[in-house]
Amino acid sequence: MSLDPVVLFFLLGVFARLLKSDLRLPEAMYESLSIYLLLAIGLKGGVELSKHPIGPLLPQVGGVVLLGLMLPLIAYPVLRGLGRLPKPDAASIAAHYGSVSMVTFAVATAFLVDRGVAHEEYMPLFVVLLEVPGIMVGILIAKLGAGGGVRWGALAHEVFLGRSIVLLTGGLAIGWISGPEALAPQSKLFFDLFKAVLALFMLEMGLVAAGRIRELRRTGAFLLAFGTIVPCVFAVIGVVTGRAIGLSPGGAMLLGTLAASASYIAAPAAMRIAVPEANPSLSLAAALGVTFPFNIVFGIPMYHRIATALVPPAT
Amino acid sequence: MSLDPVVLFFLLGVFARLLKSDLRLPEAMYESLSIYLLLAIGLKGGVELSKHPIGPLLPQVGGVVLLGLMLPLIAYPVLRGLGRLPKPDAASIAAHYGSVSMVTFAVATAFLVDRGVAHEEYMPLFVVLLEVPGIMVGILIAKLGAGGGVRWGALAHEVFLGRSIVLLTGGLAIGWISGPEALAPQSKLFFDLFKAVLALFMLEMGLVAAGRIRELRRTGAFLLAFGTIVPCVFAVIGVVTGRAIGLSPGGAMLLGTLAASASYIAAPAAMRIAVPEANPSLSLAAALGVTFPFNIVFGIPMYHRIATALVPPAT
Amino acid sequence: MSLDPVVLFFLLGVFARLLKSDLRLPEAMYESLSIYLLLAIGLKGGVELSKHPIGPLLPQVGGVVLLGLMLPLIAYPVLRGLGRLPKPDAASIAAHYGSVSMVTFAVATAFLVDRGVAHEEYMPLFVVLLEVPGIMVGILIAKLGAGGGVRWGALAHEVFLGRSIVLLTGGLAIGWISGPEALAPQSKLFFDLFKAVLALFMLEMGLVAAGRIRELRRTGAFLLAFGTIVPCVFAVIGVVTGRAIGLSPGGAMLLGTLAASASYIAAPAAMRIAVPEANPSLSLAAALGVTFPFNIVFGIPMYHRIATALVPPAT
Amino acid sequence: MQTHALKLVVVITEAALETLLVKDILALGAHGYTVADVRGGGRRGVREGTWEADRNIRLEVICHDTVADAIAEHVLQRYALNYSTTVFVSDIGVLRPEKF
Amino acid sequence: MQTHALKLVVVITEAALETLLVKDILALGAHGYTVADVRGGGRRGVREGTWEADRNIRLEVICHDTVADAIAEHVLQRYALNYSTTVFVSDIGVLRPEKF
Amino acid sequence: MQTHALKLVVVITEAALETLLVKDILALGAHGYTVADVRGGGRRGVREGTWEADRNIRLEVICHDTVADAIAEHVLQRYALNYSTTVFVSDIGVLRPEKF
Ligand SMILES: Nc1ncnc2c1ncn2[C@@H]1O[C@H](COP(=O)(O)O)[C@@H](O)[C@H]1O
Ligand SMILES: Nc1ncnc2c1ncn2[C@@H]1O[C@H](COP(=O)(O)O)[C@@H](O)[C@H]1O
Ligand SMILES: Nc1ncnc2c1ncn2[C@@H]1O[C@H](COP(=O)(O)O)[C@@H](O)[C@H]1O
Ligand code: NA
Ligand code: NA
Ligand code: NA
Repeated sequence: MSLDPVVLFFLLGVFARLLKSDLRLPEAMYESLSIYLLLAIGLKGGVELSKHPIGPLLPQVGGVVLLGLMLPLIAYPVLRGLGRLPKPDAASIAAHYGSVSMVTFAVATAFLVDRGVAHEEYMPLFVVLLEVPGIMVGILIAKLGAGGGVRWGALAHEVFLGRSIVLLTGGLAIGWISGPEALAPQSKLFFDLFKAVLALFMLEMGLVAAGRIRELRRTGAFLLAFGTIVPCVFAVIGVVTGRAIGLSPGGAMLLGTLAASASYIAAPAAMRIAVPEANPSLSLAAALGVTFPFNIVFGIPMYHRIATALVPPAT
Repeated sequence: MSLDPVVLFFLLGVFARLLKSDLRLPEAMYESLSIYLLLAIGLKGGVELSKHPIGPLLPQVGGVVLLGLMLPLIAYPVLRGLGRLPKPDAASIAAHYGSVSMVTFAVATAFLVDRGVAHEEYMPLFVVLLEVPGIMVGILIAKLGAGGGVRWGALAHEVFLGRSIVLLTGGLAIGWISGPEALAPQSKLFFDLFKAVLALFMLEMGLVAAGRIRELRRTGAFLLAFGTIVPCVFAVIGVVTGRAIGLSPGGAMLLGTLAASASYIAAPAAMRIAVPEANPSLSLAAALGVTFPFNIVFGIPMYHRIATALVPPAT
Repeated sequence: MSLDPVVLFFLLGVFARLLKSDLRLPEAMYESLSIYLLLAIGLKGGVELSKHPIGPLLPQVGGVVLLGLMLPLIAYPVLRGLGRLPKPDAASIAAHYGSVSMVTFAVATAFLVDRGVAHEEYMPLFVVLLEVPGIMVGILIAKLGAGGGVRWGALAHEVFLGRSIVLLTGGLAIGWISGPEALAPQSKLFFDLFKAVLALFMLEMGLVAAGRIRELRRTGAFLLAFGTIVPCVFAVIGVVTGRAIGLSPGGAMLLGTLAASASYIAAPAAMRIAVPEANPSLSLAAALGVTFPFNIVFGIPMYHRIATALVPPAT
Repeated sequence: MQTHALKLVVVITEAALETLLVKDILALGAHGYTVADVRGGGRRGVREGTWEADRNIRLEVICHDTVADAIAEHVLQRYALNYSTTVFVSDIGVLRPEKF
Repeated sequence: MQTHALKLVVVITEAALETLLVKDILALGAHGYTVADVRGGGRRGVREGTWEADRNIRLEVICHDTVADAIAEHVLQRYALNYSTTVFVSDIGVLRPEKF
Repeated sequence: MQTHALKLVVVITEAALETLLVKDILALGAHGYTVADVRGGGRRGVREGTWEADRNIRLEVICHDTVADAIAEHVLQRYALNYSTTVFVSDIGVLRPEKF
C-alpha cells in the first residue's frame, strides 16, 4: 500500500503528537486553511454544476437527502443496544456519523483524480446535502428521547448558518453563478493549490486526531469497533444509493465515502449547543480518533474496490 | 449586470453577516491578507515604474497630490452645511473621503484587466500619493476648527509610517529597484494569486461592512445620500483630473475610482488618534457601509462609462 | 552589489522597525510562514534524496555531524577568552552558532539558483544534521561548566522533537517516501511559491532583527565583532569540510553558509529551558541582530567566492 | 482617590457558549463585558485551544453585587452541569459607578 | 506567606491607544505592564475584534496606591470622554514589592 | 449569595515555561489552570509577542491559601531569577469550593 503524501502529512501530525513534540499549528492557520478548503470545494462543485441543467439532478438530490436522513436512524439503535450508551450520547454520535467529513471527501476525490477515475464533478453539492440532515435527525432523536421540546427555529439557524455550510453553499453559489470562465483568475489559488493546502491541513488533523486517542483508552473497545465497522456498512449503503440514483462508479465511491465519514466540524458545534448532556469527548474520539484515520488510510481504497464491484461503469 | 466573482464573495460576506451566521475570519487572516494585498499592489506598481523614466511623471504626481488636497476641502462644507455634523465629525469624514480605498482600487483594476482595457500600470504610485494628503488636510481642518495646536511631527509620523503606507511604498520601492526579471520568482505569489486573495479579502470586507449597516439606521439618511452622491461627484473630478494630466481612459477611470473611494484602514487609524472627538462609527458607516459596497457594485462600471465618455483614447 | 528582492524585503522590515512604524505581522502569520518554509525545505530535500542511493551519502553524513560538533567547541573559548562572557552565556552563544539558520540557508540556495550554480539538491538533509549537534554540545558545555547533572532524556526530547526539527525531518521523510511524481500536485504550493513566501518571511525577520539592535548598544563591540568575524571563519571551515566530503563548489558554499549561520529558532528555545542562567538577549542580539543580516547581505556572496576559489568544480 | 466598590465576575468556559452567555449576562442586568480567548485545564480535562471544539473563553463582567450573584448562579445552574465551567467573583473598585 | 499589598489597575480600551497608554503609565510611575487582546461590549457599543478598528486591549498594571490613583485618573480624564474605556482597580498581594 | 474565599494566583512569564509551569502547579495541588497569551514589559525589558522568543503567558490558578503560597514561592524560587516573571495573588470567592 503506497500512501499518498496527503496521508503522510496526517501521519506526521499523529507521530509528532504521540511523541509529544511541541509542534502546534496556530489556531488562525487551522481556521484559515479550513475556510479555504470549504470555499474551494464549493467553488469547484459550483463551476461543475453550472455546466449541467439542474432539472435532471433533482431525483439524485432527493436520493442523497434520504440517505442522510436514514444513516443516523441506523446508527442510533446500534449505539443504544450494543454500545449501551446513554440516549444523548447515542443521539450525538449518530448525528456525527449521519453528517459528513469534508476533508475525507477531499482526500477521496484526490484519490480518484490521481488514478484518473471519472466521477460526477458536482459531487460537492452532495456534501452540502449530506451535511445537514444527519445532524437534524440526531437532534430530533435526542430531543424526543428527552421528552423536551425542540426550538426548531434556533436550531435550523444554528445548523444552516453554521460556518461550514455557509462557506460550502456560498462557494457552490459563486461557482454556479460565475461559471468556469469568470472563475479562471481564481483557479490558481482555489484549484491548483488545493491538494497542497489539503496536505497542510492534514498535518493539523493528525495533531488533533492523535490528541483524541487517549480518550479512546477510557471509552473502551466499543467505540473502536463502532468507528471502523459502521463506516464500512455505511459505505456500502452509500455506494448502493449511488448506483440507485445513477452515479458512475467514481461518484458512487465518493457517495459511499461521504456516508462512511463522520463530521467533526459542523456536528460537534451543533450538538454541543443542542444536546449539551452529550459528552463531546465520546463523539470526537470516535469520529476523529478512529473513523477519520481509518477512512483515510484503509477506507478510501476499500470503498473504491466496493464501488468498482457494485456499480456498472457509465456507458 | 453580471457580477464579478470578487463582488460575489463580498455579497456572500454581507449575507452571512446579515443572516447572523457564525462565520468569522480569524483576525490574523484578515491582517495577513491585507499585508499581502498592500505589498502586491506596491510591487506591481513598482515593477511598472521601473520601466518608465521618472521625469515625465512628475507633473502627473503634482496633479494627483493636488487632487488629494482638494477633495476633503470639498467634502467638509457639505458635511457641515447639509449634514449639520459637528466639526470633528465633518473633518474626520472629509479625511476618509479624501483618502482612498486600496481594495476598491484593486477591484477596479481587475475590472479593467478582465475587459482588456489598457491603463497606466504604475497607477499604484497614485494610490500612495492619494492616501496621505486627504488625511493630513482632514486633520488640519479639525485642528484649526478646534483652535488647538497640531503636533505635526507626531502626526506625520503616524500618517506616513502607518502600516498601509509603509507596505505600499515598500512594495513600490522593492518593485522599482528590482525590476521585472529579479521579481519573476515572486510573481507566482504576488501577481498570479492576486485576484483570488482579493476575493477572500472581499469575503471579510462583506462581513465587516454588513456589521456597519446597523449604525446607518441610527445616523439616518444623510450619510446614505452623502456616501453615494459624493463618490459620483468625486469620480468625475478624478476622471477630469486624469484627463488633465494626460492619462488614458483606463487610467482616468482608475483615478476617478480612487477619488470616489473612501479609506477604511489608514484614515480611521490616523483620525482615531488625531481627532478623538470624532465618532468613528459615523465615518466607518459611511465609508464601509455605504460607499465601499456602492463603488464595488455600481460605481466601478459607472466610472468606467464616465471615463470612456470624457477622456479621448490614447493615440 | 545588486540586492535580491528577498534581501530588500528584509531591509524594508528593518527600516519600518527603526523608523518606529506600527507595521507588525500577526504572530500566527509568522508561525504559519515558518511552518511552510520548514516543510518546503524538507520536502525539497527529501524528493532529491529519493533520487540517490543512501549508502554513498553516509560518509558525508558523518563529516557534517562532525562539523556540527566541532563548531561550538571553537566558539566557546573565544567567547570566554576574548569576550570575557560568563560560562552560561558563552555556552549558549556557542550553541546558537553551532546550530544553523534555516532562512539563511534558503536565501543562499535562492542565490545559487538565480545564478544557475549547481549544488547537491539533498542539502536540506545537512540542515537537519547540523541543527542538533551544535545545540547538544552547547548544553553539554554549560552543564559541565556548572558542575550540575544533565537530564539527557528530557534534553534530547526537547531538542529532537522541537518544532523545527520535526517539520524539517517530517518534510524530508515525506519527500523521500513519496518521490517526485507523487509530490507533483504539492509542488505548486511548496516549491513554486517558495521564494515569495521566503520574501514575506524576510520582512518579518527584518522587523524582529531590527528590534534586537538596541540590545547591541548595551552589549558593546565584542558581539558585533564576534557576529561578523566568526561566521567568516566558520564559512571557511564549512567550505573546506564540503570539499573534504566531496561536495561540488555550490554544495560546499551552502555547507559554508550553514556553518556561518546562527540559529534563532531551535537554539533559543532549547537553551532557554536547558541553560536558564544564560541571558537570551545576548545570543539573539548576536545571531539575529548581527550575523543574520551580515550573512544575508555580505556573507552569502562572499562565501560563494570562497567556495569557488577553494573547491574544484565537479567533473 | 474615592473608588466605588463593585464586583468582578469571571466565567471561564467553552468557546461555543460565547453568544449565549453574552445574551444571558446582559439580560441579567450587566451593561458590558469583556472576552478573551484562553486555554486551560480542570476537572473536565485539558482544553488546549488548538481548534474550535477545544477553545475556552474568559468572560469578565463588572457589575453590582446583586447582578453578580445572579450571573454566577445562572451560569452555574444553566451550564456547569454539561460544560467545562469555572466562575469566580472578586471585589474591585471603579471611579465611575454609574457606568456599570 | 507574607505578601505585600499593592494595587492592580486594569484598563480595557481601544487597541489604537496601546502605545500611548504604555507611555503614559510608565511616565506615571509604573514599572511594568501586561497587555492582552480582547473583545467586548459596553456603553459605546460592541467591539468584536474582527478587524483593527474594532479590537480592544486589556492593560494590567501592578503598582502602588498612589500610582494606581494617578493612572486611573489620568486614563479617565484623558481618554474616557472620546474612547471606549473601562478602568477598575483591585487589591492584590505580591511577594517581591521592590519589583513594582 | 454565599461564596467561599479562595485565592487567585496569577503568573505572568515567558511562553517557553508554559509546559513546565502547568506540570509544577498541578503537582503542587492545584486542580486547574487557565492560560492566555499576552505581551508586556517590566524589569527585564519589553516582550512584544511578535515571535516565539518574545511572547508572555498569563497563567491563572484558583486554589486554596496553602496551595497559593506553595505556587507563588515555587515559581519565584525556581524561575524568577532567570526568567521574566511576575506573580501576584488576590482574594476571590467561588460558589463550588469542592471544585478547586
Ligand atoms: N483551579 C482553576 N484555576 C484556574 N482556572 C481553572 C481552574 N479550574 C478550571 N479552570 C478553567 O476552567 C475551565 C473549565 O474547568 P473544568 O470545568 O473544571 O474543566 C478549564 O478548562 C480552565 O480553563
Ligand atoms: N461592565 C463591564 N464589564 C466588563 N467589561 C466592560 C464592561 N463595560 C465595558 N467593558 C469593556 O470596556 C470596553 C469599553 O467600554 P464602554 O466604553 O462602556 O463601551 C468594552 O468594549 C468592554 O470590553
Ligand atoms: N508592574 C507590572 N504590572 C503588570 N505586569 C507586569 C509588571 N511588571 C512586569 N509585568 C509583566 O511581567 C513580565 C515579566 O516582568 P519582568 O520580569 O519584570 O520583566 C513582563 O513582561 C510583563 O508582562
Ligand atoms: Na456519514
Ligand atoms: Na477618495
Ligand atoms: Na552555524
